[in-house]
Amino acid sequence: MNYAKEELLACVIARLIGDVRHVAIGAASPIPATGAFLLKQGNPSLRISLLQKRTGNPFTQGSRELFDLAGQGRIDVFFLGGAQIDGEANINLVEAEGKRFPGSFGSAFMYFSAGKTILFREEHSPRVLVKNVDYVSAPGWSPPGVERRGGPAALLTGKALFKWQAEKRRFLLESVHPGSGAEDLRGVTGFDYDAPAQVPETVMPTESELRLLRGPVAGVIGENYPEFARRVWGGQRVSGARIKSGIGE
Amino acid sequence: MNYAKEELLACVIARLIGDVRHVAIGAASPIPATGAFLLKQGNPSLRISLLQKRTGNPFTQGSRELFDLAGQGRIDVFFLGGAQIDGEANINLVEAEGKRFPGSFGSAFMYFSAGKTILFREEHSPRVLVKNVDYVSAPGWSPPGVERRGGPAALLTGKALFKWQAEKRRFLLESVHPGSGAEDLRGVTGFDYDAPAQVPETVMPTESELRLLRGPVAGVIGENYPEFARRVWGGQRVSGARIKSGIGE
Amino acid sequence: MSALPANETRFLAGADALAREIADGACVGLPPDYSPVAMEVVRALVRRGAKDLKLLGVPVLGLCADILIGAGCVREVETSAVTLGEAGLAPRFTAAAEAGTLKIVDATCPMIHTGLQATEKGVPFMPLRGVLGSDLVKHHPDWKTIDNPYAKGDPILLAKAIVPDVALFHARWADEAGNVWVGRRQELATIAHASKACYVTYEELKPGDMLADEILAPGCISSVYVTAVAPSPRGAWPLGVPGVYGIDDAHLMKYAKMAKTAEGFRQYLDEFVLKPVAA
Amino acid sequence: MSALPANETRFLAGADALAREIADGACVGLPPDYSPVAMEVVRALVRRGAKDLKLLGVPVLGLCADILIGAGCVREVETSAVTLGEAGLAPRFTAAAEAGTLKIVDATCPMIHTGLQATEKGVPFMPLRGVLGSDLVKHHPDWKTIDNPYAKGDPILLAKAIVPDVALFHARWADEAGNVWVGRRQELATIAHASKACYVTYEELKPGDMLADEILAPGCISSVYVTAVAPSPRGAWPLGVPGVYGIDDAHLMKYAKMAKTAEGFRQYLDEFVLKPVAA
Repeated sequence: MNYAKEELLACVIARLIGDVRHVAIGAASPIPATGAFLLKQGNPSLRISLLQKRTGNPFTQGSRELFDLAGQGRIDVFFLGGAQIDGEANINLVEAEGKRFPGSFGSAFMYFSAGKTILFREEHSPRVLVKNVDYVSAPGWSPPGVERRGGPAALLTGKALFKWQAEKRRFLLESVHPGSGAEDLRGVTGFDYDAPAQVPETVMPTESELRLLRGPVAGVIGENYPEFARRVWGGQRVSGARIKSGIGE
Repeated sequence: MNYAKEELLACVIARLIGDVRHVAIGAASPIPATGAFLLKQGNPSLRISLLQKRTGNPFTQGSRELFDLAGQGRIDVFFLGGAQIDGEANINLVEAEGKRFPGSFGSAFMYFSAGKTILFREEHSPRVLVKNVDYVSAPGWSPPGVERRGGPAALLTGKALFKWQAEKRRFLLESVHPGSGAEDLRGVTGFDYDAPAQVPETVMPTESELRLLRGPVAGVIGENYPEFARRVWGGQRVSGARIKSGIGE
Repeated sequence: MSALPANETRFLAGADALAREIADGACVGLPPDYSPVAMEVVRALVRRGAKDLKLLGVPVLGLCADILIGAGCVREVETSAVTLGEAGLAPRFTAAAEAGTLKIVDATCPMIHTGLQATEKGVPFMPLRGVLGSDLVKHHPDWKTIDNPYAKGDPILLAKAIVPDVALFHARWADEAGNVWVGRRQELATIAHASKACYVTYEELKPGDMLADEILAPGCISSVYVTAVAPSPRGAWPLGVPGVYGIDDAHLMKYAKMAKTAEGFRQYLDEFVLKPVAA
Repeated sequence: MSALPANETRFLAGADALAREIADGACVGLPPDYSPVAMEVVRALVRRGAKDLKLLGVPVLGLCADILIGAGCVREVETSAVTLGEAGLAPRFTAAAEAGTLKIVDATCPMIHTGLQATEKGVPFMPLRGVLGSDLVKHHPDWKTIDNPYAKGDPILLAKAIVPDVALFHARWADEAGNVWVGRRQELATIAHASKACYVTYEELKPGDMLADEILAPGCISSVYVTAVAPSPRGAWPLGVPGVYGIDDAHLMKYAKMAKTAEGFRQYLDEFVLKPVAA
């Protein structure tokens, strides 16, 4: 069965989230949201809080509540990206090489406060994955004495999956996505990382995962990321939308 | 026209509030509330926030909002009492001579944060008006350097009205209520105070004030202080209740 | 991953089942008498013989505290006041305080709100203006005065974060998703956010998910904070639920009178607490 | 008695009248694109040629900021981000930032909320966990790191109280008493509470006083905070009002495309801003 790159990434994200209670998804993160809703199909009690859910938004105290929830220790998993991400898991959402990006959003807080953070950036290039970020929006680790509940768990790109090694402050290559060219990976990665002698291939989406993605998941994602859903699933969105009320949040 | 002691006190309170925008009334303060609603009859734009208003409570963020409003500088006048009040305008709501009182409520904050505070205690005795309170729930003044927006403006008792002299940290007797016996006042007051050679009598309620009190004011007070309204106005309450919707808040 | 309980609301049979979940020794955050109080759970706590509770008044306590204190369920209170409002002093609180059998930590309303807001934000403290010079500051174990780091010679008071074990209150509605609706009584939300567990009784069950309704959502506390709910129609009686039923002033006066003596209070318990009463 | 304006809401004729009350140079607190934005007032500000505004994103900015920046109304922004969401980068913000013609104070969402909450409580600062080690801390003029007074060797960040001159947003309803209903978008309440003046456009006028209604009250911002309101049906367009109309995604995409160049942006202004448009 053919699959879109976005579908592969969503399946990896579902596995990375793992067995937790509460995933929060920030601004403009359709692939993490897709992964979370895929996971929810098999674990209906998983709570997914979409910051920008357009209808039935879970927050009744406005946009502050997500951060308060995280401060209370009630958010197990969060996602962050970066215009730049470096080998120490620092992220930069502000500016690099004369270019201005949107800004840091809540990253500098959520990276400390969520139980774990999955770093996600589709573009895998030396421009994005750098030795040292030009601007630290949020640091990947903190010195002893600085209170920090959580930090990076993994880095997922369009080419590969890295695991974060907190004690070594270094990424470990875990798998390379099918067709991404494992042999070239160091050439397109600006930071150094550990890797096993034999790098496994990232597990492909199963047929049942794809059926869920193209059915109920496409429906709920289409409501909140209409452009993304149109691009990835086109017509399928309609069939998903029909059953959306059955899955809720 | 005869009047109840509570009516006289409410009329004095209306005058003490003066030309302000926003009066807040805390717990169990029917006479201050009566004074405020009397004033509102002639100044409909006066805002009165009753912390314990049973229906249509003005706070939408729960009981915290009164204090936030005061912190923002949006409360012009507040009322405080005391199991003891001393000559430096300190108040005690906690304990004295082995007796326990309900507690300090918000006094320690509101006394600093409201534009001005009117001290009110019906009982005028050496037991209540003491040289030094046994426990400072809220201090009448603060040393230089301590941020303080407001403080005491006056002390009204069942016998007399005192003005607070901030620069001297001392009360000045302003008037004695009709029939209270000005000559005995020092004997029933446990603290020392300034007084003019000739002590005026407190102005009595006018007929029009009494008409307002027994009509619309009794109605709105009866909704929130039913026992008090029954005691002071008995049957009149009914006529007041009929027109209550016209005065609102 | 965190010490907080799983974020799916459990549905319990009633107030007595709910009271069994509140452990002896727990610190219980309670609303004032004018915010819906889970009175039937308070009675159930007396029935189950709860012990050593610490009651936190947010920001003041009333009838529920007086009953629990009188019944011997309480070791300590932290509050800005205990009062029956127009019905006067809280007689069992006053008696226990004057007999020295109750530990009392005196506070002032906004400092309690501030301490809970600190926990709500996940910070160890939060500042508040005023209060300085009050004897409350001398006696409170968790307050500190520091210099405002943004100015010279400007002392300011800090409240330490307050973390109740249990938030306990009554709501007009719960829904099938486990959300509860408390309307404008948002101090209840603050208690829920700051507490390790949150127990709520409700007047009526609403089908569906109130968070999907733009009109009801603003008055809701999301199920993410709610440990368990239980039905308890007229569960706030003799206190009220705004918009549903008012405070039973006559009963409060009756309580104030009966509870003046230890004997009268025992009689009140027999009549209104120890056998479950449908008001 | 205070510097805050009189607490009675004024009723203005419309968005243009309201825009005339917002002075050049004002610091304006604005909600994100998914919380009702007073877009018609934003267009009116462009029409009246507003100058030197400082925009505060609570906590992020979107379309409204991009239009105001493109039109030359803005001197400075403080925000956690400027973004058009799915429609991509905010093109006029990005161009101005890269050209160095706009002062940008970068923040992170909860620090902006925290600074406003400090003002809401009347305190000069409020702490927040995390953020330490971010370059934001190095560059932000109003943040300070102190040692947690309750622990040793525990650094913690402080946000200085933020006091916007103006809160500006759109509400589903205003009522005759001057209250506005914003539902679950409670960041709007925080902006209103913290700002010196608060201007609100509304979809529809409700008769009576929403605060008297237990169901509507929890979503209201009381008139005590509201300086003036003005009717503006579909005033959030092309953004949405939850439960009334959604975001016009196609228009946002069109904007993102047109505003990529200064010329395209001028054309957008001509077509959609400079002549008042009923959407």
